[in-house]
Amino acid sequence: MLNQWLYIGIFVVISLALPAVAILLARILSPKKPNKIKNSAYECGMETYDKTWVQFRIQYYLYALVFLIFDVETVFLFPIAVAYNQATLFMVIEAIIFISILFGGFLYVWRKGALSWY
Amino acid sequence: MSVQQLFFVVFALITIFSALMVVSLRNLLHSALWLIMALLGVASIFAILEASFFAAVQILVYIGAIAILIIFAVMLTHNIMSVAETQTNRSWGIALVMVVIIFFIIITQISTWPGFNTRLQALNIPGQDAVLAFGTGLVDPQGFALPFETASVLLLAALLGGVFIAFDQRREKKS
Amino acid sequence: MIPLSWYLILAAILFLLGLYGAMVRKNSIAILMGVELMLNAVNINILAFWHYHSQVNGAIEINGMVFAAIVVIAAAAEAAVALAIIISVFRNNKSIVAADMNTLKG
Amino acid sequence: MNLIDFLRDPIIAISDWITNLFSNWGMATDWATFLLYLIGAAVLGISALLMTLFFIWAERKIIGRLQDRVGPNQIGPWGIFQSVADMVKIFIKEHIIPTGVDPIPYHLAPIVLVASVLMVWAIVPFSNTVYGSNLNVAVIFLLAVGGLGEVGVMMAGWGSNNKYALISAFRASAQMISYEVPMAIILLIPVLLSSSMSMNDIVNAQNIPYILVLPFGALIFFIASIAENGRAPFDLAEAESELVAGFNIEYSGLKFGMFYVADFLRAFTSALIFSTLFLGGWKGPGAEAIPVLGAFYLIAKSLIIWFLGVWIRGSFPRYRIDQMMNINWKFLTPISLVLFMLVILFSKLVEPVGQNMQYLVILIINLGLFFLSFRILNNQNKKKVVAEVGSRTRPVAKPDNLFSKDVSRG
Repeated sequence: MLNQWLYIGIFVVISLALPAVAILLARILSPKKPNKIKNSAYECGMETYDKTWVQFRIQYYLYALVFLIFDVETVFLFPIAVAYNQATLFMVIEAIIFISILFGGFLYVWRKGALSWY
Repeated sequence: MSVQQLFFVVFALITIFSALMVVSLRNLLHSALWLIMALLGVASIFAILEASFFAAVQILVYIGAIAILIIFAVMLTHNIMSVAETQTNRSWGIALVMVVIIFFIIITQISTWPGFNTRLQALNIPGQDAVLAFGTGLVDPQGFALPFETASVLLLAALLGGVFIAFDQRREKKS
Repeated sequence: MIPLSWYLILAAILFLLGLYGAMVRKNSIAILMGVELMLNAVNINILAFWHYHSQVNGAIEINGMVFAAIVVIAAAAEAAVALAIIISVFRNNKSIVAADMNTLKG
Repeated sequence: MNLIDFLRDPIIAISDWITNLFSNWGMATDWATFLLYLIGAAVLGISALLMTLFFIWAERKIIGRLQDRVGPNQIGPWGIFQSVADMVKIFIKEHIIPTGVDPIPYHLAPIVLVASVLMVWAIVPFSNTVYGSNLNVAVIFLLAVGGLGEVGVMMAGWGSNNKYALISAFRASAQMISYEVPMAIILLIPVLLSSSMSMNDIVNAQNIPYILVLPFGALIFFIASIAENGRAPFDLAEAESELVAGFNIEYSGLKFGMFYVADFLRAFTSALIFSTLFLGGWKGPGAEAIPVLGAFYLIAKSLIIWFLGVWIRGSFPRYRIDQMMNINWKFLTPISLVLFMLVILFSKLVEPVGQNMQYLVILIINLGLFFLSFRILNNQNKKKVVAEVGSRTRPVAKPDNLFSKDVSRG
């Protein structure tokens, strides 16, 4: 198993290194003539107004929250899916109960309107 | 030092350094990015431990979901604490001393345990065996069926509580 | 061929770094990050002992894996609710400094 | 070794030859394996990046034809060297770094984004002998790598010091995380059918391609993967009229090129994953005996899926962000959860009858759910009142219709 992870590790390093090397090469090859106008932020053709790191609506957070809960749920369904062929009907029903408890929560959140984008 | 030990040391150093940056940087978003790095380091430690499933879960849940949630929260609440302001409270010196003392207490205590220096051999778990055993254990009525269902209730409570707290209907209606 | 002690020491260092962060930081999101680090340290410990027990018993130990799974689930639930509370407090108080959250009035 | 053997499986032949070479030099086996992995990974990564040139050209050509244009046609026959020329141009362009960027996230973002796409190639089996890594949790790894992409997008948005980039990054990552949910739920079904999370085992278990067993699941997965890639009709993040250009607005030179590469490579990568999971991967007549044929089958299947994606990109209008979120959270997610629950329940009930019966039951559930869900959608659409814009005689575009057939009715 470790060999498989070793390959993954090597691949991660390679896939980070390839674009990094390409960008570095291009950085060396390309001309560097910065000036003040060129380096200004590209917004509406005007000076950037106020703080850039503006605040955001709560909706993004709500989606991320629901996503987090369902992500965790799905991750722990994967081992059960692997064990599915050896499971009895009772175990399958347990898995269904596990999903439907969260599905109930999902329906509540839906009814409450937290999933709608106003 | 064998190759495996070398890998372990490298990843452990990455993890510890990133954790240090997480607790010491002033810019919160940089802290969050270093947190991602620390979590990746922990994931590779899990891979060395042959807990493949948890290495993948670490990346998926912690980096893909929790870290993203933290970044979202940082951006939702930004512009409050300026970077120039100090980010630690006055008692950081006491905390540091306490942490160092606790570290030595822990190490001296657990090093008395005879299994402390056991060398972990490769388990050589073939294919899906570990995941299969885990999956069966989770839904097995003799195993961990009840904790598993309870975990689902915990997640449900977190979902409802989180949405209920964060979702302000009055304000949403007004806008 | 890595000694168990290395994992335990790593976990202890990580845990205490997280503890330090949780104790001294003013910003409550930073405190939460410290807590996440502590939970990760716990998971390293649990999985190291899982490996140790599987090696000693010669069979795959399920208990350790379930423990680690519950820790991940708890971490997810904790992060979700904690951040929701922080955002809610921020909207009412315009502050997420932990020391300022000294009133229970909404 | 003779020529026929070499042609049947060139990759393994070459890797054997390299291994022999290393052992002749007196290298330890560990280091030889390590170097072999390194060479393999580098070759795979570089060829994937170079293939992008072809995909950029082909996509421009196809989109051009779909929109009644010629597309690139100047450089080389059919303009085939256009993207090479573009690459050379973008390589020697100036890197403009705007004032006020946050340097570490800004410079790291394109690298992380390209890496998150490339990493998927590590787990794809190309034939029954040639595969990167036979990871036993490959399916979760696949989803996890998607999460790294979100981190890259957020870094680009934050680092750029630009409001539009940040808004776009928020939209893009909200979209990516949302569509990961139905994707993950649908991925559970191939895993339980083959009772393994390794890509090799999933391909080996597909005696009939899984798309024939779960057509509706495959459709949901396809829609979710288009949205996850952020391509039209879900390209909200780069809606030019609203957000100037997307989260890559402040990038120039090859850094911008890397965003471009990630975008186009991801389209093919997700087609590759789709054909591995649902179309049988390298499987096909004679692929077991002649492994090189398997790689050709895989590429051909992926090209068909990729072409479908390009076709959709060329012909659909863009959704609004609320529609996009509604499609995911109010249609795809609940329907895929229901699909999964029905599948595990009923296929367990008929398990004693045999595997073919299981497949049949799953197919019936899929088709039933497909028609049922579209019935419900159509009924909802009929109830909806849409304000009339424009004159009565002309057909009116109804923005709220997901799957409308009749555009003329007000």
